[in-house]
Parts: sequence; C-alpha cells; structure tokens
Amino acid sequence: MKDLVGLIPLLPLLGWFITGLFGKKLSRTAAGLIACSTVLGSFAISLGLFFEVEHLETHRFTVDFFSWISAGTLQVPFSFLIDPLSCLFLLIITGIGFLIHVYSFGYMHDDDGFARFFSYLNLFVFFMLLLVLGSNYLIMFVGWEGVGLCSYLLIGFWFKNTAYNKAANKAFIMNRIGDLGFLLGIILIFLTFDGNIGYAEVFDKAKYMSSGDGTITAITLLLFIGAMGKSAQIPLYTWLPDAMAGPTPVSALIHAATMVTAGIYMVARSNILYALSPVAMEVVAITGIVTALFAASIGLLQNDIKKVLAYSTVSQLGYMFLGLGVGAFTGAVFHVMTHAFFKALLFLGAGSVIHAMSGEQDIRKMGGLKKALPITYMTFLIGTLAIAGFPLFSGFFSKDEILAHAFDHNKVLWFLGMLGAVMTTFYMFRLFFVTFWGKFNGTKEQQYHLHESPKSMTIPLMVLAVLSLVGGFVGLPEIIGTHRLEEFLAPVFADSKMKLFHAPLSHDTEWTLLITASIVCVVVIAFAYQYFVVKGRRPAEEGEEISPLAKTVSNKYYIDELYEALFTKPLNWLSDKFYKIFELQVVDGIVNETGKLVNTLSGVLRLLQTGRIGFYLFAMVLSIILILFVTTF
Amino acid sequence: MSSIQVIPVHMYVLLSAVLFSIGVMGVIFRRNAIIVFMCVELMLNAVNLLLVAFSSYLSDGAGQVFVFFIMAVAAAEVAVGLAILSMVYRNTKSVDIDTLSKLKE
Amino acid sequence: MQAGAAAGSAIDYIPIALMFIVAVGFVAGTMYVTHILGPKRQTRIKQESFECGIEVQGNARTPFSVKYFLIAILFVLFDVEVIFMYPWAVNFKQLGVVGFVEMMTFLAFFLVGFYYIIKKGALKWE
Amino acid sequence: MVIAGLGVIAMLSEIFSFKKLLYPLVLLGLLAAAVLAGLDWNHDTRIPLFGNMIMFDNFSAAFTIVLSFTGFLWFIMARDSFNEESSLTDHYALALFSLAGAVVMVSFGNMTMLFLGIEILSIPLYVLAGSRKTDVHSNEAAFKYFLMGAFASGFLLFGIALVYGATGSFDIPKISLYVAEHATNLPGFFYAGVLMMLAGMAFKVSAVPFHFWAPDVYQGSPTTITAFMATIVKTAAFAALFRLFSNCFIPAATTWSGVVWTLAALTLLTGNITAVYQQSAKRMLAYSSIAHAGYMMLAILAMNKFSATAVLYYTASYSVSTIVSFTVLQLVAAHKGSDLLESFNGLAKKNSFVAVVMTIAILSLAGIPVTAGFFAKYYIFTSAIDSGFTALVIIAVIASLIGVYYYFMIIINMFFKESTDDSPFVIGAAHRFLLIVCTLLILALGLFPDIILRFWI
Amino acid sequence: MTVYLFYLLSFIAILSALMVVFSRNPVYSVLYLIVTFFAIAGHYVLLNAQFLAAVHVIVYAGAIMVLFLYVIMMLNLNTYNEMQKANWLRFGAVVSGCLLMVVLVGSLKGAETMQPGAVHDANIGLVSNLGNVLFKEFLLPFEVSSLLFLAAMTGAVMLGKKSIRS
Repeated sequence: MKDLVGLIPLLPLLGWFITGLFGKKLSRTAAGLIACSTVLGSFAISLGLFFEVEHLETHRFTVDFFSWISAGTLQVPFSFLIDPLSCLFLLIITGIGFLIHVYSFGYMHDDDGFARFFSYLNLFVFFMLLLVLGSNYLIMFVGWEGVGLCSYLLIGFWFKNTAYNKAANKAFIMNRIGDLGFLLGIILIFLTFDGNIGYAEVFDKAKYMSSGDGTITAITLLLFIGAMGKSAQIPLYTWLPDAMAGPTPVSALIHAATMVTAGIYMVARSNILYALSPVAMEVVAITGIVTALFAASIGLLQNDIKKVLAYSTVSQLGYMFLGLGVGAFTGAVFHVMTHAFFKALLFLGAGSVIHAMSGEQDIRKMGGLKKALPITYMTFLIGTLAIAGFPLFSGFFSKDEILAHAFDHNKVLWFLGMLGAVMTTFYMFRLFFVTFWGKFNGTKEQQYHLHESPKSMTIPLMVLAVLSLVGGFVGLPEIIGTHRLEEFLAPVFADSKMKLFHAPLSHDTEWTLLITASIVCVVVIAFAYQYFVVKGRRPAEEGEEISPLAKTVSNKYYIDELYEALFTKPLNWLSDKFYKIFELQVVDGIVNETGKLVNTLSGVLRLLQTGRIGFYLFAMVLSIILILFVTTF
Repeated sequence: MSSIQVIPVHMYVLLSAVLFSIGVMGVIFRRNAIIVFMCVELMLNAVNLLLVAFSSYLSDGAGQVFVFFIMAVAAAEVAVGLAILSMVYRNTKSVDIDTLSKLKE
Repeated sequence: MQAGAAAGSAIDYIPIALMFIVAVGFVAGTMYVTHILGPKRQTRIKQESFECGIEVQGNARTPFSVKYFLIAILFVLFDVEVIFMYPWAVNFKQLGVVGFVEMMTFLAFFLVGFYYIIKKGALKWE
Repeated sequence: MVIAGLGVIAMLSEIFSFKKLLYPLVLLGLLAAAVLAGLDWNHDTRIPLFGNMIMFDNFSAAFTIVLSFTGFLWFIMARDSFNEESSLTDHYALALFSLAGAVVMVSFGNMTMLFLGIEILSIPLYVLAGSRKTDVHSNEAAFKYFLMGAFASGFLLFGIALVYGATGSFDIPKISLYVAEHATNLPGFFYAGVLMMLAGMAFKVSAVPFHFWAPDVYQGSPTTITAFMATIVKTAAFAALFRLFSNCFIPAATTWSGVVWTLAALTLLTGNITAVYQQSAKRMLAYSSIAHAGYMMLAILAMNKFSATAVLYYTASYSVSTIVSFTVLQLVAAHKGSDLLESFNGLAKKNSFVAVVMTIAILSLAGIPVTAGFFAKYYIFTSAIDSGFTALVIIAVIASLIGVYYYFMIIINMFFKESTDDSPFVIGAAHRFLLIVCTLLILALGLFPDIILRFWI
Repeated sequence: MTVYLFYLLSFIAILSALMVVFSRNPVYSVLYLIVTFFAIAGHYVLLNAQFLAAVHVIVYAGAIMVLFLYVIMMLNLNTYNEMQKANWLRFGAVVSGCLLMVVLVGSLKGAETMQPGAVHDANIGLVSNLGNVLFKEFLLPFEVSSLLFLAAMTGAVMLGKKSIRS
C-alpha cells in the first residue's frame, strides 16, 4: 500500500486531465465514468491504507517523493504523511466524493458543461487530498489555495450574470483574508521553529515547549484566522450562504462535507500547538459557539431550502470548533465525519427535491412531497434526525461528545450548545415538515412533473442514509460501549492530551447529559410537529414575518402561545435582527467597504497618471530632491 | 600647469552641480521638446566636466575615456532622439511635450 | 610622441587659440566689411521684396527639405566614430598588431553599418 | 562565452540580405548563446575578461541563460506581429542589439560597461516603441520613453561621476575594495552619487515614483515590444541593480536601505492599487509589472544569501508568465480589435486551451500555489524576513492580495462572462507551441522549484 | 591667471546655460548652448584635457548642435512660439531647480577636504596616453560602443526613411 500512496491524489489529477482536455471529444458517459472511477480508485487505496495504519506500531509513516525546495535554511521535501487523522479524512473525501460523483452523474445529466463540471470536481478532489496528505504546512497551503480556486470555479459554474461577481468577490475577499492569516502563520512558524515547517519537526519541538508562550499564541491565532476563512466562522462566514448558488452536488461536496472542514483539519493537525496556548483555545471555543448559535438562529427564518442547509452547515462547523476549543479533538473530528454523512445526505436530498421541483428552491412552494418522492423523503428524514441529534443516530453521539467536553470545560458553553441544538432541531424539522408534509403549494405543471430521481441519484442517498444511521456507533461514549474512533486517533492527539489533561466526567453526569439531550430533542420535534403539521402553519410570505403577533392571536392553544412566547417571538426577532443587521450591515458592509476603498484609492491614484511628461519629470525631480534631502540632512 | 593644482576640486564639483541643476531646471521649465532635450545635453556636459575634473585631480585617464563614451552615447541618443522627434512632429505637428498626452490614467 | 612630454600646460595650446581667434575674426571681419562697403540707399521700395506686386506671405525662412535630415544624423554618428580613430592613429606603432586587429573589428561594425545604410538607400539623393 | 553569444547575436542581426534564413538563425543563435552561457557554468568563481570589463560569474551566466531564453520565447511570440511591418529585419536587429545590451548589463565588471549596456538596451527600444510610425500612440510612447530615459540616464551618469570621484575608479572590484576599506571616511558626495545611481536605475526598473513612464509607454508601444520591455528590460535592469549594489555599495547600506524600503513600499501599493481601476488589460498588465518591480526590490533590500537566487527565480518565473499573458493579450486584441478587459469575455468557451493557459499564467503572476509565481514570492518574502524586513513583507502580502483581486477579473471574464460574438478563435502552431512550452515551464518551476534553486545554495 | 580664467569661464558657462533655459527663441537657445559648450571646452583645456577639449568642440559644437539647429530649422520652429507652462508651474520649476541646486551642493560635501595629490601627471590628457588607456584598458567598451552606433544607425534609418516616403 505504501507504494500506492502517490496514486491517491494522482488518480483524480489524471481524471481532471482527461476530462478537462478531451472533454469535448468524450461522450458524457465516458467522462462521467472516468471521473467516478478515478475517485473510486483513490478510495480503494485509502481504505487499504486505513487498515495498514491501524496495525503499524508507530501508527504513522511518511512517503518522500522529492526534495521540493532547498534554499539555504529552508528545506522542504515534497512528502506525504499518513497517519490516522489523514487516513480518516482521506476516507471521508474519497468516499463521499465518490458518492457525490455518482450522484452528479444523474443530477448534471442534461447540462451542457457536463465534462467541464466533472473535470472541476476531480481537480477539487485532487487539491483536497493534497491538503490532507501533505507532510508540511506548505503543501497544506498549496492544497488550501487549490480547493479555494476550484470552489471559486464551481460556484461560478452556472453563473453567467454580473450578480455573480459580487458574490464571488465576497467569497474571494474573505478567503483571501483567511489565507493572509494562514500564510503569515506559516512564515511565523518558519521563523519560530528555526526554519522548519514540516509537521514532524515542528511538533517534536513544540512538545517540549512550555504552555502559554506568546509566539505560539500568535501562530495559532493566525492559523485560526485561516481556518475561519475556509470554515466560514464569524465574521468570515457570509460567503458560504452565497456559495449555495453553485450546483447542489458542489454544495454537498465542497460546502458541506470536505472543503469547509479543512479549517477543522488544520486545527486538529496542529492540536499540539493549540494545546500550548490556552488563549487560542478559548478564542476558538468562543468563536465556535457564537457562530453555532448565530447561524442556527438565522437558519430559523430562511425559506430557500439550500440556504437553510448552508446556515446549518455554518452552525455545525461552529460546533466542531467548539469541540476543538474545549479540547475534544476526537469529538470534533468525529463530528466532521458524521456531519459529512448527514449533511451530504441532506444536500443531495435537497438536490433531488430541487430536481423534482424542476429548479424550485423555495420551501413555501413545496409541501406534501413525501408521496411523490418516497426514497428522498425517507433518506431526508434520517438525515434530519441525525443532524437533530435524535438518540442513536450518528449526530447524537458526536454532538454529545462535544457537548460533554463543553460541560466539563464550562457549564455556560454547554447551555449555549444545547440552545443551539434546540434551534437546529427546530429549523431542520420546520424545513422537513414544510417540504414533505402538508399539501403541495407549487404550480400545476410543477406538480405534474413531480417524479422520484433516477437510480444514480437515489442510490448515493440510500448509502449515505445508512451511514448517517449507523455512523455514530464507531464513537460510542464509554458508558455505553467503546469509542473505536478515539482509540484509532489516539496517537495523533496523545501529546496534547497530556498537555491539557482533565478527569473524565462521572458516569451519571454523562447519563444526565445524554438523557437531557435526547429529551430536549424529542420535545422540540414534538413542538415542530404541532406547529407545522397539526396546525399546518406555513412560513410567512415576504414582509409579514416582522409581526408574528398578528398571526398568533387567531389560535388559542396554550402550547402555541407558550411556543410563541418562548421561541418564535424572541427568536424570530433575534434571527431577523442578526440577519438584517449583523450579516447584511456589519460583515458584508465591511467586506464591501474594503473593496470600495481599494477602488476609490485606485481611482485617485490613477489621476496621478496625467499623461503629461512635464508632470512626470517634475515628479521625478521632486522625489530625487526629497531623497537627497532626507538622506543628507 | 594644470588648473586643478591651483583650483580646489570642490569648485569644479560645485560648478558642475550648478550646471546640472540648471539643466534639470530647464528640463522641467520648458515645453518645447527640443529645448528640453538640449537641457538634457547640458546635464550630460555637467557630468563630463565633473569627470574630467576628477580625472585630472586623480591623474587617472579613465575619467577622460569615460567622457569619450558619454559623448559617443550622447551622439547616438541625439541621432535617435531627433529622429523620433521629427517623426512625432510629422504626425502631431507639434513638439510640445504637454500637448502630447493621449495616453494617461 | 616627444611633444607630449613637453606639453604640460595651456600655454602650448596658444596656437590653437590663435587659430580660433583668426578664424572667428575673419568671418566677423568680412561680414562687417561687406556691410559697410555695400551701398546704403534705404528706400521703402528697396525694403520690399519684389514679388510682382504680391505681398509676401508667411515666414521668409522656409523649412529645409526633410531628405537631408537623415544624412545629417548619420554624419553625426560617423563623425563620432571617426574621432575614436585619432587616439588609435597616434599610438598606432605602440599598439601594434593587437591594436590593428581591434580597430579592424571596430571598422567591421562600422562598415556593416555603412553597407546597411547604402543598401537601405538612405543616402539616395532622388 | 557571453561574448560569443553577443557576437552570434550581433552578426546574425546583420544578415539583412536573406530574410528567409534570418528567423531560424536568430532562434538558433539565441539558444546557442544560452548554451554557451551554460557551458562555462561554474568555471569556479568569476572570470574577469578584458581587464575586468566583464566579470562572468555564475550570477551573470544564470541571468544570461534566462535572458537569452526569454529572448528565444519572445521571438517566437513576435514572429507574426513583425511580418506586416515593412522593415522586418530592422526589428530583429534592434531587438537583438537591445538583448545584447541586456547581456552586457548582467555581466558588467565596470561602470563603463554598465552605462553602455543600459544605453545599448534602451536606444533600440526607444526606436522599437515608436515602430508604428503612423500611430500617434506609438509615437507618444517612444517620445515619452526617450525623453525620460535620457533624463534618467543623466542622473545615473552624475551618480557614476561622483562615485568615481570618491573612489577613483570605475572598476567594480576596485570600488568595492575601496568602499570596504574606507567605509567610515567616505566623502559625503559618494553617498549622493550612490543615491543618484539608485534613482537612475529605479527609473529603468520602473519603481515608484520613477514609474510614470511605464504605463503610458507600455500601453502605447506595440504589444510585442511591451512584452519585451516587461520581461527582458526588467530582468536585466534588476540583475544590474542587484549586481551593482551587492558588489559595491553594501557598506553604504545604511544610506540607501531606507530609500529602497520606501520605494519598494510605494511601488507595491501604487502598482497594485492603481491596476484595480484599469479597463484596458494592457495597461493593467503594465501596472502589474510595476507592482512586480516592488516585490523584486524586497530582494535588493534583503541582500542576503538567498537574494540572488530569489531575484533570479522571480525574474525567470515572472518573465515566462508575462510572455504568456502578453501573447494571449495580443491574440485576443487581434481577434477583438481592442485590449479592453471585456474582450476576454467568454474566451473559455471559444478556445478553452488558450483560456486555461492564460489562467495558469495569471495565477502565476498572482502568486497562487503550484505555479512558479507563488514560490517566487515565497522566496522573496522569506529572504526579506531573514534580513528582518517583516513590516515591508506584510505590506507586500497585502499588496499581493489586492493584486489577486484584479488578476481574477481576467479569469472571471474568460470563464463566467458571455462573449458578444461567436466568431471562432484560432491560434497558429508557433503560438500554440510557445504557450505550451511556457505553461509547462510555469508548472515545472512551481512543482520543482529546485531546478533553479540548486544553483547557488 | 588660471584662476581668473576659471572664474571667467564658469561665469560664462552658467550665464549662457541660464540663457539657454530662459530665452524664448529656440535658435537663441541653441546658440547659447554652443557658447556654454565652448566655455566647458575652455575648462577642459585648463584641466589639461586638451584632446578632449578638441573632441568636445568637434562633437558637440560641431556636430550635435548643428543637428539641433538643423532640426529646428527643418521643423520651422524658429517662429513657432512655444506655449508657456502655467505661471505657477514655471515658478515651481525654477524653485525646484534652485532647490535641487541647494540640496545637491549640500549633499556634495566632503570635496572641500580633497587636496590635489603630490604627484600630478599633467600628461594624462594627451592623445597618446588616452589612446593607451582606451585601447588597453577600455578595449571592450570601445568595441561595444560600435554596437551602440550600429543600433543608433539602424534606428535612425528605420525612423528616418519613413520620413522620406511620407
């Protein structure tokens, strides 16, 4: 297997080459098959590696290809590091990547850019694998930029209009800010660890450093800025909802399963550095929880099916960072895995719905789809239960692990986490009920065209459904069973575990937490059921949602009143304000202002270029005078 | 006897500095391209003077040989420059450096 | 070069200075002399240029023909090139064969340029 | 030897009589020059020639290779654009003279050679810039370039004269020896001389505030000539600047480093920010080339053991990417009849090959990984940080972020905009070959940076 | 005597240089520039650079300035009354010129202390010695300069020939 490591990224690259260069000549089927098979190949190899690594006593090995850069003190080999962490990510990327390739086969079938689409997808997979496999920060950075570029291309895949530029530029500027942080972080590492940027060297040195070192904090914070950009954390998150404009498989692969988790991977990879800096840990945790709550609350009022999922992705990413921040590295990675399962499932399900609704994305136009799309309906239900953390579904265990650590770390964090969970459950079931239950609200011909998606789309759905059903069992809390994933990942996080050791929770606390979570989940689902199914409420049309009170007087039900009082009014208000004020004004405002500022400056500076030689000569003379004056007097 | 023995070299430095500055001033003062160009020549001559002064101060021939090359280059520049000038004049009927500002911003 | 050894100051260059003075003086002198010797009967008629009754238009100095311009430019270039030969000529013996070869290469370039100009017909006098 | 290369070039250019043979001969000659330069690689340390007029060390050999290879690519690019010109051979001759000047500039061992090299580089370019004799813009470009160039060389000369006066020699080793020995008691006007030379060179590398000529001249000249200026002239000028300062004036660093710092910062910001506004792709590339000068000045400033490599690597990658971008620009402009950014619209649909190649070149200019440009910037930054210019590096990184913004404008236009017409976009075999070679180079440099870096270190 | 000559020549040089800049008629500018060149040639003679002085007169006064005059005549600029820059610009030009002068003079300190070396070789300016330097030490630049001339010729012809046609 070791010899085949090189093939893992190479195969998708090959696929990109073929589909990209000969895309026009190949038939659609051929192009699709090539793209899928390459990814499948890398998946097979990764699987092999996975088992191999488990049985190595060192649990890690590096594969050197060539000396990449050797400039004086700067010695960077081009080599891959295979260890449990990278293996897990390899499996997620290639596995889910493969499913999504298959899905796209059906989804994109009548798009004229079919081959181009697959070539981009393959290219993306290549860079993502590079990002994960690299044995030093530079390779990671290369992959990092690469995936950014591909997502840029894929978001714009369907865009022919100018409105695209704005969204794209926003995505672009935010990711750039992140990259700036990342790059500076790398350079700082380079300086601090005397010219090393390889994981092995850096982490070995870091092991013996004392906690709370200033430069380490700086490094970790800079890296975290990078992570914020990629993984859409406050304040660099607004690009993700915009990115939903791309084809749905793209949203599933890039903006749910893989790319956005690159930030998590980076932090998890540098766990030892973060373990050295409590400050950074706090920052990560707080950013995470704030983002989680915030995005969840915005999700409450969205009516575009993909927007809802986008905000939920942001909030789930927030949970992962919360996990990292409170030292639950395993939990975070675990959540990455389960989230990849169910969020990919949900996106693909949404895709299938959109496909059936012939392009309609507004849930208010849907309803009662469960008869028309049985498979989609079932799988979507499973996905929803999983994300809601319904007992024994995959989301349940991973979220619980994170929350347990949060509880152990600080009760407030736990409470907020629960609050977020409540909102998540509510908006997900709102989405679910409104879409699949009730009566159909679309146009006649939409209803006429309603149809279940082709096999190539439903099969991945089912596979993912199974995964999100049972995926949780690899990481049972020790009160129930064994946490296989933890054992598997142990070697990666061993050092940082030592650094921030804390006693495990007592068992009854664990139980209490588990049960609380389950009860809350069930109750909220019941609320949602009451509200949207029994009462048959639909989300308000545009403009009404400011005065929910008007709608509530009509019904006498105590439960509804309670619900209104407890959730809807404050949350609607909050959600509304967050969306309108924070997101639209503050974040986008800042981003757009930066753009504007540059443009204005440029407009001013260009005026210097008067085209008059006289002025040019004058400027030269004046500057020479200035130079001589400054340097001599 | 050579003047460099009776006149301190810094007088020459000053002289050529003054001439040079006059040249520069002319360059930014006039608008007639030819005059501007002549002022550039003036600057070059200030440099030549400086070089010669230094060379005979150091009793080193190199300086004067360098002046040769400067002259050669000056000749070449004049040839090309005036050719360009006449070409421009032919097309725009003007050698005013400031009316020639179509390319800008 | 015996003279070189002796030459040490501006004094030895008085002849040159004299020559300049004489040359300039001669030009100035003749101009002056012709000026005073010429008959001066200034009348309005005489002042006017005789254009069969038509008033003179525009500037008396008409522009030169462009076609000499290129020749003038080339003259400058060759002029400077030739100047490089003085020092060589003076030290011809001293520099010996090496110097000769050097100068020949220089001349080779020189002649290539010349050939080029001829070929381009830049010197054509049409 | 470099002289051999020079001879080849010069002689070649004179075979006016049979035009057919000239073109292949030129290409061969350039390759030969590159090979010859490569042959006397590592004739340990430096070979002084003609009483130190030329010092042919690894530095100059490497740059000679880069220059002649760039020249080679450039000639492939320029092939068609000269054909319609009446005097084809003149263009070749002038370009080759200018190239010869560039080679002299990178291997000078004496101020005289530096000066002559600069002039031999510039004078043909003044002419070439104006080679569209009836086009007013071309005239204006030539005029501006010439006038300001002459002015700037005046300053350079004054600087040389002052340095000569202070050190009593034009010979680079002698000067550096003198400066090293009398570092403490150098006369004041020596520093003035250094600064004036700096100003003169800053003009050639188009560093702000001596950059004003660049955008206008770049825009006005024929695109091929612009490509020549943007690649060969910049490379040569930077090599010369670096050679000069690293050999002679390091002891005087305290005087000039502050100035260079300011110039670099100004260049980075002005170049990148102004480019954002531009509507004409050609002009935008002009500003971007100004900005690139800023990055390279970081290396001049850093002046440590990787700087030479960094400059070499940067110039090489920058030249190749620039050649590509200008070639594509030229093709597009020829196709659409305008060099506005809009004329790139929908290129991906029309000719995906060209679009992809252009994208790679642009990414390299923008410094996105797996292209040469990224590592070029990376080395420059690391070498600058090694010498402790962190603040400037941060400015540079921010500037490069702005840079990426406008570079992506072109990519957006190519991929996400619809073209107004749908006339087919075809390119000749020569250009196709050129683009393929360059792209491979860009990627190769990006994937295996060692192939250049192994040289020095 | 030399000293007086020096001051006289310097005075002439500077004065006529100023006249070059400020006289309205281009032809006068040319003539004043020629005067400046003669003055500078005088300086060369004083500095024992006699050969250079001769060359200077031949090249500059003899060739280059003639060319300038020629162009002015050819383009018929002697009557073409040049547009003046805006007054504040001209003022600024003068000011910055003086400023440059001041700064330059200020930055050129250090020369006062330089005393002429004990051994002074008066003959370096002679043709033969220059020839030696030129053809021994400066051989390569000499050859390279021929390349320069070649380039200049090609360029001039390329631009100039068109002028005949049009």
